[in-house]
Amino acid sequence: MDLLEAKFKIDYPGFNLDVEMRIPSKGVSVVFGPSGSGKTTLLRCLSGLEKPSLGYLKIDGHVWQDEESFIPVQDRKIGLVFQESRLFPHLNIKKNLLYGYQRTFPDERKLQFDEVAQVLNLENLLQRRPEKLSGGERQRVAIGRALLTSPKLLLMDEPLASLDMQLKTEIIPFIKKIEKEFNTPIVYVTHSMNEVLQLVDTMVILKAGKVENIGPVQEVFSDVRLREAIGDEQLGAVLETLVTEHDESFGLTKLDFMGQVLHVPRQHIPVGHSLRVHIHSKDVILSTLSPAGATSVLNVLRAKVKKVGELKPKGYSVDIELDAGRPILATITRKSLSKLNLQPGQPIYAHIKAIKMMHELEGL
Amino acid sequence: MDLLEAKFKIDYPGFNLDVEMRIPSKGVSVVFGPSGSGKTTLLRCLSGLEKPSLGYLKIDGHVWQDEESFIPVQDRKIGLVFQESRLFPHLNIKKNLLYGYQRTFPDERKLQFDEVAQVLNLENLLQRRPEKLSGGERQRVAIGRALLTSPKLLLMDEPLASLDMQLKTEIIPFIKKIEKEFNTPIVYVTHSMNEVLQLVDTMVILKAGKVENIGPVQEVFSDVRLREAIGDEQLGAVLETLVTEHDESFGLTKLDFMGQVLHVPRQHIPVGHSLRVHIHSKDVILSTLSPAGATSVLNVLRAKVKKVGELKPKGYSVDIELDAGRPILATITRKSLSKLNLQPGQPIYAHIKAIKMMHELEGL
Amino acid sequence: MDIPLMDAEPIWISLKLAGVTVVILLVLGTPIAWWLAQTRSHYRVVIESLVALPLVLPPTVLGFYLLIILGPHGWVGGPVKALTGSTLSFSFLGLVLASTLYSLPFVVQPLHSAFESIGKVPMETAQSLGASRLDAFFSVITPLARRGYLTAIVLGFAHTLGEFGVVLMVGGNIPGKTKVISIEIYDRVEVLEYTQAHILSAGLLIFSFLILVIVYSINRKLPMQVT
Amino acid sequence: MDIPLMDAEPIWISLKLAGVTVVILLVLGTPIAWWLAQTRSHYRVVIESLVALPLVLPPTVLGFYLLIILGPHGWVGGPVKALTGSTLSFSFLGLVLASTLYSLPFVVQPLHSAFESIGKVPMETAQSLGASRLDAFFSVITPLARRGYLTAIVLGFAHTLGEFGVVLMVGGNIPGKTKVISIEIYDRVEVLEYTQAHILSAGLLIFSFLILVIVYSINRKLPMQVT
Amino acid sequence: TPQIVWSGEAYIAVASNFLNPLKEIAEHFKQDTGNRVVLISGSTGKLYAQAKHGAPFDILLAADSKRPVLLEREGVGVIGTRFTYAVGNLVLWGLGEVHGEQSLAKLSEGKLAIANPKTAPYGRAAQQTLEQLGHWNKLQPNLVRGENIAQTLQFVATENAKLGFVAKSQLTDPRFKLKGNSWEVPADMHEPIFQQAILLKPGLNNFCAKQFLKYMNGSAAKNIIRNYGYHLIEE
Ligand SMILES: Nc1ncnc2c1ncn2[C@@H]1O[C@H](COP(=O)(O)OP(=O)(O)OP(=O)(O)O)[C@@H](O)[C@H]1O
Ligand SMILES: Nc1ncnc2c1ncn2[C@@H]1O[C@H](COP(=O)(O)OP(=O)(O)OP(=O)(O)O)[C@@H](O)[C@H]1O
Ligand SMILES: [Mg+2]
Ligand SMILES: [Mg+2]
Repeated sequence: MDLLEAKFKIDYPGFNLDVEMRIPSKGVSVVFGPSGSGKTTLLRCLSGLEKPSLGYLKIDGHVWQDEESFIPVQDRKIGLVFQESRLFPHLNIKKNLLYGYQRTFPDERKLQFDEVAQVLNLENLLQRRPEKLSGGERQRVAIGRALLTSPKLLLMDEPLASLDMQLKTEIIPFIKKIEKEFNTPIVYVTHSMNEVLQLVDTMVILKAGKVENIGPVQEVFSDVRLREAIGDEQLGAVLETLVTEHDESFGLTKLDFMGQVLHVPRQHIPVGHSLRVHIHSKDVILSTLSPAGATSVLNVLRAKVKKVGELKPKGYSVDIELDAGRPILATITRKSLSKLNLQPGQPIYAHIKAIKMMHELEGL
Repeated sequence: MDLLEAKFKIDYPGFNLDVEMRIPSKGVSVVFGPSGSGKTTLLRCLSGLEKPSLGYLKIDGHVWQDEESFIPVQDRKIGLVFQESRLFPHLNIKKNLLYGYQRTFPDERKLQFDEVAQVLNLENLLQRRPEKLSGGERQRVAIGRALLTSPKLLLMDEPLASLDMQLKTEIIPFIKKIEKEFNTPIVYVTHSMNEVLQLVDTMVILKAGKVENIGPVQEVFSDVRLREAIGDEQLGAVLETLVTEHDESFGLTKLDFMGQVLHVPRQHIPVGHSLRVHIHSKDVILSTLSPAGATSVLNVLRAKVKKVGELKPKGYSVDIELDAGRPILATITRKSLSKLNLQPGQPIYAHIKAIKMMHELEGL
Repeated sequence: MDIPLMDAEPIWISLKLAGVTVVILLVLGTPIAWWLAQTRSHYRVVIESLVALPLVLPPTVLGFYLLIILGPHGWVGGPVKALTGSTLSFSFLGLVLASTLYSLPFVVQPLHSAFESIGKVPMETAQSLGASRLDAFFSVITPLARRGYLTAIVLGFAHTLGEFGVVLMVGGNIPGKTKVISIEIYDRVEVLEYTQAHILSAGLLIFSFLILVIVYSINRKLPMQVT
Repeated sequence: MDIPLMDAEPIWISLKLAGVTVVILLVLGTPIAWWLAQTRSHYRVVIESLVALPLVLPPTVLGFYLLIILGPHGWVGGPVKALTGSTLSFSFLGLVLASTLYSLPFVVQPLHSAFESIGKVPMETAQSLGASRLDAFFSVITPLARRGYLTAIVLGFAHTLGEFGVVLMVGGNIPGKTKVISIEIYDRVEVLEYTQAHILSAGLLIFSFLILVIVYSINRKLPMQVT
Repeated sequence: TPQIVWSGEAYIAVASNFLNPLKEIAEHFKQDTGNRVVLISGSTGKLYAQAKHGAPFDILLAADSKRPVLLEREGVGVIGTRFTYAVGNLVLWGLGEVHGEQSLAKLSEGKLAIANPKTAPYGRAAQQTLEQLGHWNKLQPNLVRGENIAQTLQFVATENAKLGFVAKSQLTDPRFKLKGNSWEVPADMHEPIFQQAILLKPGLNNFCAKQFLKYMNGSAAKNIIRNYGYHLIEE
């Protein structure tokens, strides 16, 4: 039942959206894809702002839209953060924030004004007009305005694009909290790998108006076919781990990944919390030998070879798909490949040279 | 003479800009700072769109603005990319792009339409109206439109904020090329560390309307005082290196950093080109011993201790400023500190656990 | 020089007429203008053109046709008379009808262009925040169209105040009932009572000027407009 | 029924008058409206109010005052006569002047609100791309204010076409010179030549309707408006 | 509504040129009878159209005879109540010197204002006079037409026209002693300008209206009418 099923077909001159997708109607789903691939259009379809020639939308068993029926935007109880902030120029910030709030039944209001204003750092701006705000301030007001409608479905189109790191690290946990506490599914458009890794459960990858791939974030990041869509740099693995111990003397934190141990620089996360780590495929070195003491600083995972990628005529490297309980992608040189003589099913040690990004998944 | 000197004072209710700065009038200067710190306002002052109560601007010895004189916007020959795309709704994309181009004397035109349209991937959109573009497409048109004026000074306000990685990696080299080939100084606002590292020569750090720091990117990133402004994660070092060798068998590229050697995963950059690498302070481990064979996979730099940071009562870590020809910041645990007994001037080995980001500085 | 001992009735009737007409025009013009700004129907152009047509005829001639239509045997006046026993022509109600028709373009046109320049974004945004279209119209579109409303009210009011061709014809210039200030001034000029005409004109101008200054000053205080 | 053998002159004069007036009004109204939309001067409110005032007076009365001003001893007519030897009253030029004054609000008001709703962003953007303010005005502001210009032209043209109070007074109804179609129709009604009046009115209405339909259709073809 | 008109009050529609004398008459009428009349002025054409379309007028005092005749014929006017209450006198008037017919002959570039011959009786009379004198064609370029006799006068009063054919009643209006000089056009130069009155249907049962019509024929009224420069039919 916890399912969002959608099917939309739109024909613009020069662009066709033709999307069919089934994603969990919980957690954060990110819509990812190059500029002009139809992300905004898809969000508009989901919101009901766009009435496609062919459209179907069913959430948790309730049909929002099919050939016969169409729940209009204002009755969908969605929260929509547009790519541009779209504040109402005639209302001050406070009234902008309250616009949707006042149109929500009091017993459906889950968030309170003060909390939202505080988290988004808008408290000093409440009496100002939108025209007197900076770009990032406007964007935050737009986020707050949508959140204050206490939506059943939150659609966000690059909401944090023009915010600084500091604000992002304050707002992202808040969004995660909303998702968790109020069970609000979020469909989120972003180009930022950072945000993807911090927020996302499911990835929907769009390309030229079509769905290229849908899947849990852990699978998508080790899918060679998505090299282009996700970006060469980013592929590798996203691993969900558990903080098991802090080693103060070495300044290290020990993580448990499906029974195996990973070391990362000391994280300020309590033991027992989970941490999502991102490994780039180029930072994975393969070896048929178990790690010797000398290299113990490096992280090593036992895995199995799943598939050996094709050698490109001119390429220096080749992709190896591994299975370490979760999929991992390794990119090694031709030379290493010929030395190792890899076969599917063969056990192997994956030396992780560097863990690129780490993101806490559960609250402080 | 290659100097941009500016002094602006603006009083808004609730916000005061009070900036005085002298930066090189060549290369890329990034204006960095939290949302609402006055970046856009500063750019508007530089462009002449804002006429501050107190303003002074001198570029390469020419006064653009002081108490008596004021060169109006349209005569400053600037290229301005606004935070919002601000396309002209009544003109199609081609005419938008050509608006400034046609108002530039033919012999001052340095860029040609076709090249710009191609790099920005706008070729298929030329006949469309702005309203029918996606957010990222609009932003690209805005960039192109500003570039096509062949400006003497390019001011860009988060120009790549809503673009995907792929496009960014195509557009950034183009911007660099314009800066280099045509000697066009660029003042660039961004929140993206990525863009900073790829583009920037000089950093101007704003905070609440005042300049917190100005300096070459290599120095700024190792300045502990900027921890908050730049972001905890980012501090460490930015090193300019030279590609000296590719080691195909190990899939490594050798870099020369002021006579010392660094190894990074194989880069597709010709030997002789320079590469900027970014090291996070937490990835630097200090040791009084020279590297043993066992740890040869790690990069080690000889350095001197410059200053030992203060211990915070509850902190696990302490900042050590090093001098390896260029400043490097290391963050180590209290335990390590007490073991090492560091003194200013003392020689030390900095083990670089991971090089976070690498960016080519000179063309392919 | 003898100061004319005017009774205030024509002034009062004028103001009442202009006021009532503007209110009706706003109520009527708003949906028409909104429909014109929204629709993609092919009739749009036709309605748009029809709205402007009353302007083209000389007021007296328009009044003449209205007289026929509103009179006891007219399309409109006939049925009304049959139902209510009273005719529309030569009544205040008739004046209101006539002024409404004649001033319609002054209200519909500015509103139409205001609505059009607002575009569809604010409506979309309001709806996405849970506002019904009607709610959004009053909470977002109307305030954004403020300048258009101002133009509509000023043109509509001033024009109704100044108009007399239609009013004279349909209303019949009946003192205390349909004799408005513009006719009063006209009459004074007609019977060569220039002094009185000057005084009345000056009074009307000064009074209108003051009202306009107040209206525009208030408008100026309320800020708006954004990037 | 005898078809009136009309000479086409009054129609032609009307069209010429309306056309010339509208052109002058656009030329004159554009800077006024732009100034009103831009200035922060305290006089703004005063000018804004003054512009609307001609509407308030009954046309014939306005015409009467214009007759005084434009006459051989008037503020305007006097100097003109001294310079050129001819008076403004009873001339086509006089008609144009009078119509211009009377229709000024219909042009200034829509333009003013169009300019105001455009805001300062497009001008800033154009300037940042190297356009002078004048260049930017014509290449960016004017096209963006298209809808306002359309309203201004339609209201200004139609009103000048239909107006006859002022025109009659200032023009003196001279056939071939200042006799316009609206007076012609009015006269027919006055002398009970209803059939001819009907035909003329119908002709004027149909003609205007067609023009309007064409104008609006063209306008519709040109897209605009953006987020 | 028309029915509400109570006894002791009547609505009288009057051609603008006769409004001032009628005001005076009404004043006397009120003093003599205690009854009140409400005056509604306008151009004869307009008043005719309104009367025909249900205006609550009890009496029409037209500026010509054509419209009353029509109303009578169309059943809006009460048959047998029509009579000529005044005969208009045409004068040539100017602020400068006026030497009768010669002034017309000498008028070179100045304007000559007349009322619109098509719509106004005084205009037609002016045209007939000019034709009689043989100036009609010659003076075409000099002619400007007022919509009615009042506008014609305004053209001259504001010095936009040098001369104008106006009604004698306008010049002799005791309240506005207008400056300038005039030449009374001999009555044989044009058809007489009969201004006729008629009782209208709404006034059929209005005692006051009938009483007023009678009063118009009385000597008090006639004196006033004469004072304004009109002739009366008996003379
Ligand atoms: N017209 C104005 N009146 C009052 N305050 C203003 C006005 N314009 C901007 N501000 C304020 O000035 C501050 C700086 O604005 P600015 O747009 O320069 O910020 P910024 O650094 O560009 O931020 P961002 O990264 O969010 O775009 C903000 O706090 C903003 O609210
Ligand atoms: N009204 C329209 N008519 C024609 N084409 C349109 C229209 N609206 C959008 N498009 C095109 O549809 C494509 C998808 O647009 P969309 O806004 O969904 O892209 P996006 O994935 O959100 O891109 P971005 O990351 O740049 O915001 C774009 O190529 C755009 O040019
Ligand atoms: Mg988009
Ligand atoms: Mg900004």
